[in-house]
Amino acid sequence: MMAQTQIQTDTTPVLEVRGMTQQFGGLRAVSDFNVKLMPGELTGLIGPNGAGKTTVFNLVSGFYQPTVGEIFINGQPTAGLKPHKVTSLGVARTFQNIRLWNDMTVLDNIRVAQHYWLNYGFFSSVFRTKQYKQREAQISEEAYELLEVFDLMQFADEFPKNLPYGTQRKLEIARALSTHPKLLLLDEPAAGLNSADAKDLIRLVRWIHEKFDVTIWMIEHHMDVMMELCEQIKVIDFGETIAEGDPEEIRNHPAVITAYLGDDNI
Amino acid sequence: MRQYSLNVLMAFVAMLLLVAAHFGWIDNYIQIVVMTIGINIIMSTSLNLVNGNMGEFTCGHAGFMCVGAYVSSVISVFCFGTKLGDPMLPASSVLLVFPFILLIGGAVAAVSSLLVSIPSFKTRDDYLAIISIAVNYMIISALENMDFIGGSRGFQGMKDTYWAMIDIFDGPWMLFWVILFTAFNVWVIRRFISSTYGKGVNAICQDEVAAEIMSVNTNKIKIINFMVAAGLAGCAGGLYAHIIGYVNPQSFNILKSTEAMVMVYLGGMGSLSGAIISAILFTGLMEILRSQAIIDGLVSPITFMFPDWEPSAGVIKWVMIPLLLVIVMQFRPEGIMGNRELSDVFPKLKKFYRFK
Amino acid sequence: ADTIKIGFNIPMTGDIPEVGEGSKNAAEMYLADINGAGGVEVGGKKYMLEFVYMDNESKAESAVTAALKLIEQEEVVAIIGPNSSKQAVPGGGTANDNRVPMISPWSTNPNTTLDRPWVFRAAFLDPFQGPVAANFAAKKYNAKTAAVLFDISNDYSVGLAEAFKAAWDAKGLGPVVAYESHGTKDQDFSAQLTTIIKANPDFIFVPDNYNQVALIIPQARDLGYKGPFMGGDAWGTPDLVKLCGEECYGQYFSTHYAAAGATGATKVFIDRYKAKYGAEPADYAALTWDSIGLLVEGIKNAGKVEKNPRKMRQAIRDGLAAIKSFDGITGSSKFDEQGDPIKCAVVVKVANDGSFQFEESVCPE
Amino acid sequence: MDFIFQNVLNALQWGSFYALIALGYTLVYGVLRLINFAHGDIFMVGAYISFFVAGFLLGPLAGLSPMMTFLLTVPLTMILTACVGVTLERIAYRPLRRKGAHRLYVVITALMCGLILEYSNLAVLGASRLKFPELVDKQIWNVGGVAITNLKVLVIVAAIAVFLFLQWVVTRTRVGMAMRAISYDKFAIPLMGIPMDNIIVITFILGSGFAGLAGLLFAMSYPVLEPFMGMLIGWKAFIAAVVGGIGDIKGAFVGGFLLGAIEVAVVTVFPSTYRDLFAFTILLLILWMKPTGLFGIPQSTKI
Amino acid sequence: MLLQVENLEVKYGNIQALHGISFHVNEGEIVTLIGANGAGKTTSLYTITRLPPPEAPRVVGGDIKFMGESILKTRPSDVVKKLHLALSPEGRRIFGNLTVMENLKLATYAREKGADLDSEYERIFELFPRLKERRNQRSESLSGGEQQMLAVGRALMTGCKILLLDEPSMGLAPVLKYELFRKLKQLNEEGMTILLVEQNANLALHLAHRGYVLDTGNIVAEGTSEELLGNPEVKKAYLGG
Ligand SMILES: Nc1ncnc2c1ncn2[C@@H]1O[C@H](COP(=O)(O)OP(=O)(O)OP(=O)(O)O)[C@@H](O)[C@H]1O
Ligand SMILES: Nc1ncnc2c1ncn2[C@@H]1O[C@H](COP(=O)(O)OP(=O)(O)OP(=O)(O)O)[C@@H](O)[C@H]1O
Ligand SMILES: CC(C)C[C@H](N)C(=O)O
Ligand SMILES: [Mg+2]
Ligand SMILES: [Mg+2]
Repeated sequence: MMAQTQIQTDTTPVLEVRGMTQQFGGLRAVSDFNVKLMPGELTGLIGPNGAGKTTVFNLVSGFYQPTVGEIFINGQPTAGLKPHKVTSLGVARTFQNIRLWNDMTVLDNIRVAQHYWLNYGFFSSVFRTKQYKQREAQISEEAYELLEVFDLMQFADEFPKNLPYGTQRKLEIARALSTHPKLLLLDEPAAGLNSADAKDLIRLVRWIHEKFDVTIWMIEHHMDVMMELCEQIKVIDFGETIAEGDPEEIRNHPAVITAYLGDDNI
Repeated sequence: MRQYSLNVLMAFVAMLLLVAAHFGWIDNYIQIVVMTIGINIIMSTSLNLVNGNMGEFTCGHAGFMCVGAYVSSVISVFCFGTKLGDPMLPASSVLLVFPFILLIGGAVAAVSSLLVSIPSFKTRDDYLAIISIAVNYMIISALENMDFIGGSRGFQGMKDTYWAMIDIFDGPWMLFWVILFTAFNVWVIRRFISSTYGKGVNAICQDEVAAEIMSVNTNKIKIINFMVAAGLAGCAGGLYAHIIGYVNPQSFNILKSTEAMVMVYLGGMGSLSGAIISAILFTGLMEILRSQAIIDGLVSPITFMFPDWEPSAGVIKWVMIPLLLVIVMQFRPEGIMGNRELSDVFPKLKKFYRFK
Repeated sequence: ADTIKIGFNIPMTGDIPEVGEGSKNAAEMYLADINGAGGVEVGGKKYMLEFVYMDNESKAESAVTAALKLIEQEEVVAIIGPNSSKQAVPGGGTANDNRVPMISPWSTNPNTTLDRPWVFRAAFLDPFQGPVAANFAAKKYNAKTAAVLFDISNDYSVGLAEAFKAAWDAKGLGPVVAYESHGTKDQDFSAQLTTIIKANPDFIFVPDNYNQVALIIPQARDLGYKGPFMGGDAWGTPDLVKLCGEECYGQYFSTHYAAAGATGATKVFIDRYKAKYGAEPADYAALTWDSIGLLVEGIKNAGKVEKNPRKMRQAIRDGLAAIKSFDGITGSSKFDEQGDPIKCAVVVKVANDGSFQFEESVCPE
Repeated sequence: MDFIFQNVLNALQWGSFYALIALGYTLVYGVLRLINFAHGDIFMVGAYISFFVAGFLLGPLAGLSPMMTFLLTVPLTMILTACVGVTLERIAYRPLRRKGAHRLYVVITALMCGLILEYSNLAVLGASRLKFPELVDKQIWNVGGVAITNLKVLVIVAAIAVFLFLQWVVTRTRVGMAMRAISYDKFAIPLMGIPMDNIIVITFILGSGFAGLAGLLFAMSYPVLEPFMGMLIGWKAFIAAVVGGIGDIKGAFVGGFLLGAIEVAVVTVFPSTYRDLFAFTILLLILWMKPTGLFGIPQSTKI
Repeated sequence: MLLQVENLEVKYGNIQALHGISFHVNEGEIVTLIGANGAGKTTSLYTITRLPPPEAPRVVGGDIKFMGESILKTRPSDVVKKLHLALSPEGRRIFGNLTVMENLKLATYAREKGADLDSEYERIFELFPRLKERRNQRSESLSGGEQQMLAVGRALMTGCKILLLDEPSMGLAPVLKYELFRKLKQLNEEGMTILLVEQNANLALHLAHRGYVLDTGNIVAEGTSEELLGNPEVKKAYLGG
């Protein structure tokens, strides 16, 4: 079954970031960033363009190594780990602009994302050892299960590039989940969706959050989505945290209004 | 059982070839053509792993073939030849030893592929292309400086191994080995890329960042993939060396690599059956256009206008073939098969074979 | 009538196409003659000859594949060529491996025939040619020091360079001050020449193909070298002068025969060749002629013509091995136990009208 | 000492040819991200064109003096060779581009076109080599033991001039900016009101034209022409371009001279056979340390 | 009528993307196209700007008229140069290997010399101050939103009279989104004609004078913004209300 079975002692945070700073040449994209996510939280990260949100995600998912500071996934430090290692520690993410494997079937997209627990190598793949057969069976089983619950079954043999935009977003999330994450990072999942699709997305994310009991951290510029979904929202600007709190507080936080929300009469 | 019918059919054809060759129903020339096809199949399908499935652009495949050719030649001369001192093994053991000689050649070639795969962690497409070309040159030039195996003047004497086989049983041995290894090669590749493990290669091709972040150990997969490709090419080299009975570093220069590349892209990037088909077509074409008669026929309108112009087939061939390829590309800019397999084009085929 | 099929493994393209052309011309002439006369008489019966020409692109590897094609595909009973040792050494190996008699007209490198019962040749050997060049240069330029520039990927060039060096050292006049090499496809030799010129030798020995000579000599002059050069038999083509021009005038090289001032059969051949192709036959043409002569002799010795090519090849080989001496248009030669001819060499000068002038003839004592 | 200088001069001359060809490679690459493998052979064609042009001008019909011939041959060769390059672009590359073929298919097409050029030349003109006539009567100056010919000076100056010109075009002019933009994303080019095909044609004119110049100079320095003269030097020049950082004019220039220098240096110290081995090993190490070449900007994958 | 699309049909390969749609834009108007994903909005814009294949689709029927003349034969570069019609494409498509400043400079390629560019750069920078900070950064390393700003800025720099915007607010922070829309309104008042494709139908309709609703390659509703905002189906399907 998908749902993580082992119980998480609520004392160890799923993600802990201490004093993280990222420098790009002269530019400090993230500075002294701290966060602590407990199991089961659904938190938001917002901020003006170029505030450093995506960079934070890149750092957490191991794509960049922080210039300063340290990151812990379930208490384990990720310093010096390559992204695929970080992923197998239980971090999965989607991308600001969709990055699916467009010439592989939907099914394969899901299957390949389970590399982290492959326990066979080249030779057993050629000689089709018992080990190989077992693991492939498990992988297929899980993959189909995922497609089932995301009702993507009918697309199993389609190519992602031929799917509607909304469905692609959905598939990307499904792929992320097939790595058994404890922490799921969503980078602007609603970008390019119209209001109707956005509504579906909200439902989807909620549902995932319950069904897979996974900690979710998302970036989004659709305020209505954020306000509806997140229990906690963190606001950063120029890489620094300027506010933190539940949607209500954020909505009325003066700094956030000036820096981010703005006024909507045009 | 129907699902095996294709495999059985192939096995049958192979047997038929061997028997026919043995009783001289097909002459040596046909045999050589068949063997060349086999070798080219290995070359194109193995290069296809890297240039097709992984989407890299390496242009030095012949380098690995070269390594394989030399290593296996030297070993086989040591074991059964007289050129480098007396034979170390009794000629009777040749049939057991020979496949291992080829495999060792492949293994060394595989190791040498690290020269390309390790830089490929940091670089992609055209920079990697250069690295591979450079490696190709390095290998050639390294061998040209090894005087004990003839240096740039080539190395010879593997025929002894062949004669040793003949002395045991007078049959079309090289043809047998080629068929065996070609089948082995296809089998390995097919199984590798159809496994979830191997599909990591495609993932890298289509979006390396996504692959890495979706838990694919890209570096490892790259190394493995390069090694498999190079290893198979090495085996091909070994076979080639023992068929011709002479190896020269220059036989494995960029032009040879180019041939392999052409076959891959003609067949369609990432299509195994495409690579096989194009290898057969390409080799066939090369042989057909070798005949002076056909060439003369083709250029007759020109020679009619310029009677004193008598082109030799060997030259015109190399105008015709590229020209043909350029035209083919104009009409099928994604190669013969695109990135699909034969079984995608004719779904019925699926019923007749399985590679599980 | 049934025919005897003979293969020619010659360079029609690549570095030395003239050589292929010359050989082919000579062969065509011979073919016309002998078939005109109703063919070769073997064991009281006349057989037509059939020649198959295969281009080896002046490359070693192509020489091997060409030989294989002649053997497997054309099923010839004997092969003539390759000319250059660069192709003849590997080509000979293939012929020997596949048990087909082969005669190389122009190859002078010992390895071509060494331990190869199936391979023969019409030309003298470099261990002989080397000293010839050395002695001549020493005498002519009264040189004390020499330099060598050779093509490392050409058996001929390497072999002759070694033979020359050995001979020069043996003379004890002085050292070989520079011994530089280059690759076949090289176009720029300035680095090597700079080293050579620095060593400032009395002359430079260049056992290279004519097309490279045409680049080397002018470049040496550009770098300020004023001294003389000495060459090997690979210089001996009309193209040398065409490509090199004045820069090559006045230089000497050792070779197999000199068209100028020839007599007897040689003269007849030269005149007929000139008449037919409008150019003087270079030595490879003459040598090809002789090679065919040798082969025909061998066939005659065989005494009968077998249907089965394998048997026929065996017969011809034995027939060739049986030849003890031969009078050709490049002079008469005896054959040693290796089956290599022992014959005279000549030294010629590139005269200021571009023709090759007979300078002297050197015979093995 | 003069020994060193002599070899430096040799390296400069030999490097100039690599540089000249590499510049053409890099220019086309810099725009289309197309490795124009036919470039080495366009260089060869250039040499042959110059041979025939010069032959004609010297010949009875025109009967000009060698010097006049030279002055006329330079522009004529460059124009005619440019035409060859543009023709290739029009009949072989552009249709593929229009069909949205994978760029590697264009690369393969380029390779094939190269072969066609080589072998059709061989088929038409035959195998025997051509001797390029002497245009500028050679002068050999001896400066402190270093032999310099006017030709060598000419070659080196030409290489530098071409470099400066192209550098100016690509970095200072709007056409150059458009070129760089095309290399990144063809899609949005028309949206800026830029006629893409014109820019591409200009690129090929420049690239092939200078290949022609290189061919002429090469034929003058190494006056023995053969159909495959462009192959090896072409591949090597390409490698040089990449080591410099392909697509970057400066890189191609430096890379070319670097390769020339390495080759000459190796040959002066070791047996000539080590040339390629050392040269390529060094280049490999450079690419190992700077994966995008000496001047190439590391491509930062933004996600 | 400035721009007029008459029952336009286009195909990608053999997939028909537009099934004969018709709409028009008058001088000085803001017109918006709204619709679900895959409705054909982007396709319409590509077709109008005559982009070359392979990205852009093939016209198989209908016509596009500019000032009454068909522009189906016009070269893509002339769409900008002669018709002064600029597109800020979906997904930004900026030139990542050029700096921000170079991107803007390049946009002036087709403009006749002598135009006072510096003041125009300033206008862009005051609309998007962030671009000014980043003017010499390689634009591929810009953040998503920054790239979007650059794309719009670039379209403005072409100095065109008609502006086609494909989802300009995609990935923009709210504050900037509103800022941008105010700016568009202002530009329009200065005489700029705007054809706007927008996912946020609500916002779009509040800005635009008229609108068209696309669905799978057909126009299913059209009218003034007020009408559309009032239309119950539209409300339900696209305004998420
Ligand atoms: N690889 C890089 N090199 C240089 N600068 C970078 C790089 N990646 C990001 N930046 C800069 O860092 C800042 C933060 O970028 P980031 O993508 O995190 O912004 P963001 O919060 O995701 O904005 P948006 O909401 O628009 O996506 C931006 O100003 C960007 O220009
Ligand atoms: N390059 C292409 N090849 C094939 N089909 C395409 C291509 N681009 C778009 N399509 C198809 O054309 C139809 C219209 O696509 P288009 O991008 O115009 O919709 P859209 O309204 O812009 O959607 P979105 O709101 O997601 O941008 C869709 O069905 C899409 O699948
Ligand atoms: C073709 C020439 C180089 C012939 C020379 N005598 C050789 O043995 O190679
Ligand atoms: Mg972002
Ligand atoms: Mg769109």
